[in-house]
Amino acid sequence: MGTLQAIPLNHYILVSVILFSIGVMGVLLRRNAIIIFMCIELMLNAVNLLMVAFSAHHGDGSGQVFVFFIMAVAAAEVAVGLSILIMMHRNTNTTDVGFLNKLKF
Amino acid sequence: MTQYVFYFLSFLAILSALMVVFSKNPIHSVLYLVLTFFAIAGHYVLLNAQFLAVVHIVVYAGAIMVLFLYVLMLLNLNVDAEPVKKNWVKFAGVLSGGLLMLTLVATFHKAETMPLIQDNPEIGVTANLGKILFNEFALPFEISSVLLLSAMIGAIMLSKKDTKK
Amino acid sequence: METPISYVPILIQLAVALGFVVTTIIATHFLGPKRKTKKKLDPFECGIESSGNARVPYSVRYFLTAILFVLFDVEVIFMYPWAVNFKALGLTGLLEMFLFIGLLLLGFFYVIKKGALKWEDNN
Amino acid sequence: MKELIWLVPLLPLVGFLLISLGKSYFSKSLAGIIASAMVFGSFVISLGVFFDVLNGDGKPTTVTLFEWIATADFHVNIAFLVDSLTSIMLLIITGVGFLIHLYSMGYMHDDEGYAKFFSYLNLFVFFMLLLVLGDNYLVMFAGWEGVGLASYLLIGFWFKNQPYNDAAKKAFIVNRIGDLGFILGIFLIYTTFGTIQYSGVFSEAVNMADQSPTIVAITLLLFVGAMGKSAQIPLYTWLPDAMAGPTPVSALIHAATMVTAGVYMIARSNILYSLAPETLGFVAIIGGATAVFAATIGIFQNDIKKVLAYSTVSQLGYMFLALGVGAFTGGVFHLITHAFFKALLFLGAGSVIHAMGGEQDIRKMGGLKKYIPITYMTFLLGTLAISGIPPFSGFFSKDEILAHAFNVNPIFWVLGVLGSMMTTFYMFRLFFLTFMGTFRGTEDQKHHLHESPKTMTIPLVVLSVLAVIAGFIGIPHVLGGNHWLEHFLAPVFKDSAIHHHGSELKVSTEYALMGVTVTITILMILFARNKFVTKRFVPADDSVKQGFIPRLLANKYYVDEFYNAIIVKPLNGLASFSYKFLELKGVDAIVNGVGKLVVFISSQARKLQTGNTGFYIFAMVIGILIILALNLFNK
Amino acid sequence: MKALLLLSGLGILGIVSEILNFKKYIYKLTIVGLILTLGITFLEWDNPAPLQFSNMVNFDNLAISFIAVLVVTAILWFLTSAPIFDDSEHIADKTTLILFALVGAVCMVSYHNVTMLFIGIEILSICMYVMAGSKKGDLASNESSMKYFLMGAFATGFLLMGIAFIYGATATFDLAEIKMYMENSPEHLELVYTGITLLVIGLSFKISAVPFHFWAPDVYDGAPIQVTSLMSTIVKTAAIAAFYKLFTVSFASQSIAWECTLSYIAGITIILGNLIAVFQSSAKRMLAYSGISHAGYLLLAILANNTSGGNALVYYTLAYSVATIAAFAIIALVLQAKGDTNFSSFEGLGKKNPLLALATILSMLSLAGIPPFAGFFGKYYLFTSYLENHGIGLVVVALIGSAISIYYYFRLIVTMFKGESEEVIPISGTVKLVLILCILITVALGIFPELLNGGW
Repeated sequence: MGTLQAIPLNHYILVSVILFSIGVMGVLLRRNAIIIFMCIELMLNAVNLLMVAFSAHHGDGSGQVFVFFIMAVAAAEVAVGLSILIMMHRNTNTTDVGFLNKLKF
Repeated sequence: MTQYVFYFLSFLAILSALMVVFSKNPIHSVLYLVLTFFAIAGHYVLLNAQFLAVVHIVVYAGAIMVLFLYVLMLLNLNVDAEPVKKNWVKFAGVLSGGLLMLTLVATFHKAETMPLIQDNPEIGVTANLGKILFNEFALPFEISSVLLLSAMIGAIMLSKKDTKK
Repeated sequence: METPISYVPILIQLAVALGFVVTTIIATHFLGPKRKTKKKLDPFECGIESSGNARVPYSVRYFLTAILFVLFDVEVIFMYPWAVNFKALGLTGLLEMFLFIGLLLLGFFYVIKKGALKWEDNN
Repeated sequence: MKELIWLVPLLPLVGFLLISLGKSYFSKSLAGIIASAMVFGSFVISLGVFFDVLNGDGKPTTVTLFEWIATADFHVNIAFLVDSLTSIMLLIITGVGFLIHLYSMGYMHDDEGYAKFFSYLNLFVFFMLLLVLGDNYLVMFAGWEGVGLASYLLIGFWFKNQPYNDAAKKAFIVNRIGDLGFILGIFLIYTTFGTIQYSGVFSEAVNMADQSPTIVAITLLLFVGAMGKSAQIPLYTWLPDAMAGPTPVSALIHAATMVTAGVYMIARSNILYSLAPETLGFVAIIGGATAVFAATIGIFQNDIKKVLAYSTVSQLGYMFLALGVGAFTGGVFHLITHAFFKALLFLGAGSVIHAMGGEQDIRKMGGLKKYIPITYMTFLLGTLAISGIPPFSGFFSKDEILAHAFNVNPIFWVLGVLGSMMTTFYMFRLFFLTFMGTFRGTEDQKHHLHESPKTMTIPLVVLSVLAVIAGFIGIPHVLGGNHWLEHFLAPVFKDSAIHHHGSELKVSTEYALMGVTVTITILMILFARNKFVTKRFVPADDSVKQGFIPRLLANKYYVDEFYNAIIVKPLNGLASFSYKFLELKGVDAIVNGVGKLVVFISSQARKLQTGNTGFYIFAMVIGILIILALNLFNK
Repeated sequence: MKALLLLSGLGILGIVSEILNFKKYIYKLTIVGLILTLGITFLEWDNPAPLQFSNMVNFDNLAISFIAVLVVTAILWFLTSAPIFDDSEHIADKTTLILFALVGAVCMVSYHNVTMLFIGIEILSICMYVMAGSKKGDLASNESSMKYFLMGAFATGFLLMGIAFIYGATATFDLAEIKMYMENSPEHLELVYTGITLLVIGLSFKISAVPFHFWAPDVYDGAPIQVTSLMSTIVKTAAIAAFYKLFTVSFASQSIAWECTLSYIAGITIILGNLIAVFQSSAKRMLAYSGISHAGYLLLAILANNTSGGNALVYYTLAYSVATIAAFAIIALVLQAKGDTNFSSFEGLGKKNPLLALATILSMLSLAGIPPFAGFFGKYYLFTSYLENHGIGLVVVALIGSAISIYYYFRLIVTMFKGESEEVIPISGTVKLVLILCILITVALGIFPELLNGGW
């Protein structure tokens, strides 16, 4: 794999960190719950990328298996999260998290 | 040649990720996110994780994103109903996101660049993954079925309207 | 030995497919006659004036189906790695998979029992 | 008897459980009887224990009940340490405790909380016994907290009205401040000596370098605890308020036993203290200051219980003064005598209040002598005892303290004398205003006047006898006695005696000191008599208080003038100053201020919880950034 | 191991009961099953071969005792929380979800591989997200569920990032191997440090430590009260146990990387939690904040970085859980009777419901750490284990914190004896039983702390 050596691991770390930060930024910027979910998914994907890069670096498969589990968990989280969203939308008719401010202090 | 592919994919991923965050219309966000996923899948291929690449496409682009679209339509959110945040909030958000990136990156800039040696490119192959998954990771595998079950129950319990009593 | 290079044929095929689609679309766009009038662009609803947003809200049932699809989809994904080394894993692998599938089947029955897949009842 | 020692605390506990569980089944009187019987039982046992110790060699014996905590390198047993000091404390707690139980049966007779009151009393006695019996600091702390809790319950006993609740809460909070110091001290002890068992700690401490800073720190922290419990400056403010509780409670908890816990604790750890002269000096100063300061306040009080409360504070100051000048025996001695006569005075006051139908203002009393003769006699004896007229008990204990004080530093002696002088004054002022002259109350009060029932008068008589004779256990050598108490307690204080190097006073000096104190005392009595009996002076209402000096000057003798010029004016000034300013604005304000501050900060801090998810996540990210940045710069 | 299987089995039984229509018995069946599990768990004490499933899980005595704590809490909880199971439609769902949550918790206290930790956390969290929203019509419940989910998923991202970095450095997920790597001079220090820091962040969120505590008060407040009691007992126990395992097993040798950060977090958590609790007017919310401060105390055990810290944790979590269960059961009763959980609703309880009053007093005293009750020794062990190799500074902070806490705990007690209340709150037999059990445990642990501290 001579060609691959040309890409240092740090580049992968860099890319995934950037993606992760963009995800965080999105969570901070948007108020629509669905978009926030998506940004969280983005964060998870950045982690996945990092995991795969490391696993390739170490030549150790367990990293990729872990990514596998992350995907399963992501699916489960999305399922539950979206149903919570639906329930909230059914009661309040909005998906704006700014609307959630009854509980405070 | 792979360098260029790598840089192109990275560029694509980051750009579309930014678009996810900044596009007004949720539908567009979803589509950009799908694009990001494809780019990441490309990275997987580069890293010899072909199986993961496929799974990634199937699960994320194929299932999760479809689900998102469903919800968007279900709740009729194609028009952007989201109230815009105040500018200073936006600024603060961007700023702290950037800072986070900087701090995370800063922790590595001291690190000498580690060349990505792939002493064993076979690991990405489905067969090998399967061996690991079903030997070492047998217990997590079974437990994850519990996870999926509870997700299933939860989803039904929350999103299904109760039968009128 | 799989390497990115061995994916080139796939890429080529992809390119061909996409290219074909794109070209046809563009071609029709240019070749077809264009006489646009207001009436023509209206969506045809049995002659009634169209009103409101084209996208009407779906019912929750579709959503439930979608969710369940996602979950079962992930479960199916878990089967590929098992299937490819079915022999190597042998009995233990088989049992593990049976347990897994069993649980999922249980979930499936549960879903049916809960009526999450019923379409006709309207609640 | 020693093997039965575990019964001593157990009995009151049983009593507490019995009454609190079976409240609804017992008749009122039965509850009282059970409670008193329990305490009496433990009194009998303690008596036996006492004689064991008396006849045994000076060696302390430890009775281990069961292992309490045992981590890998740390053991605490529920074990009781029996030595002379403990046995004496046991006698006081159970003895006085029993008398007060007896008294309460009369005093609380028509209170609907009768049974509950007795269950609390028993609970208190249990914890107090635990405190003095424990053979390590943790058990002591458990008892320490327990008595705090019990007194909290008893002060707020009539929880119907708010001020009582506030008083209770105040008492509790102020005590917490002290306890904070105490437990910190215990932790420090643990980290220093690796154990918290008295024997271990003390044996370790003896070979420790003289006046090492750690010891000083430990002793100071422990003393902070003592300040809280024993109401020393600046943590004394809760005690006067605690008078909100029923009078027997004031007698038992806030005069005889609980408030002396601090004294006991320091006497117990005397070795540590004698290793830290700095702390001893500090203790002496605080003690002396409290003695004088509280006395000055006492002069101006018109509530019979308040007067006694302040006098308690000042007497406690005496005890700490004694400890501070290294006269540990003296401190304990005064603790004993004080327990007797102060309990007597409080119960007497209670009997007066009982007779007056709840009236506590001495300006509305007077001439009670002929209505309640027994109370009158006993109260007189108590007053004589507290003001240190020979041969009453107060005289001997005070004298010993003063002698040692003079020996260490005459200033302390002056403080002491000043204090005792004022004590005499306000005590007799109280006495005369209450019993002499003519009745100043309303008519129906006058009809209501009656001597209290037997259950109340008998304890009074017994206590008065004790108050008279208790002094004889410590007749100093100069008066031809052989200080029995000193020999009895010697084994406890022997190690610190080595460190306590002071030349014996010359006999002549000692006589001189006695002479001076006694004369001054008698002069003060005469002055008070002259002022409040002959002149029939009655303090006016608070509104016109300032105006009374001119009126007094109008018809005066030369002596009066002299006294006024020399004593009354400055005292009034000092008293009103220390009461109005220090009391109300100063210390009190600080104590309340802390509480207010906490509440205020809380009311602001909760605004962080805006309820807005966006803000939450934002705050989280900020936190993450800070943590990452810290981590980055740490490397 | 058996505990894990049994609990999963019970959960599956719940699903079966839904399918085969015997779900009205599932509640009783569950309680029986849990008691059985408890017994079986004790049989596994001194497990000869704790490492199982190719070192995925490690059922050593610490894990066993944590499982015991969890199961005991679960039993008490089930006995007190009959009300949320009385709607016929969701009884099986809720039971199953909670049992699965327990499965997740057991994974979290017994994992020997980060994968198990991650999956355990996720199972627990997902079940909790759903349970928080289980009162579907109620806006507060929705809000709490939504907030919990959003922030929880967000925090999971950081947790995963941390795991990824650790994996990047060590190329393994096995705790023992990570430990080995950490001990002999790791070469990728920057990866290790960042990873550890991110893990601190992710786990601090799970135990609701400042500044990642924001979700806790709102979620606790909005969720149905029984769920709140579940969150503040089982979830906290599992999270802190997971935290402890990871950091004192794997990262002990790299303590410089996390000690400072964690000490600050602990200190701030204790002070802030107690401070804000002072001003609360609702008992439910007050307990939420006090729960935050307790998370701060628990962190001391991790900072102690020794085995006695683990023992202290077991003791403290048990004492805390029992007291909290009792407190929430009482609040639930008051809520049922008076319609809200404000302090004012507790007035006159002292005279009308002596049992409730006694239970409240004891649990409050225990939570406040007043001897001779269980809570005192919990704190005591925590502090001593911390002092074994640290200065007194943080302990002073903790003591000041608990001095503050006295204020609001006693406020509740005092309120109970103030004022008059007209009606007597009816208590069901089982709740009575639980309250008495809690009282007994609290007192017994206080008088014989040795019961638990066998030392393993």
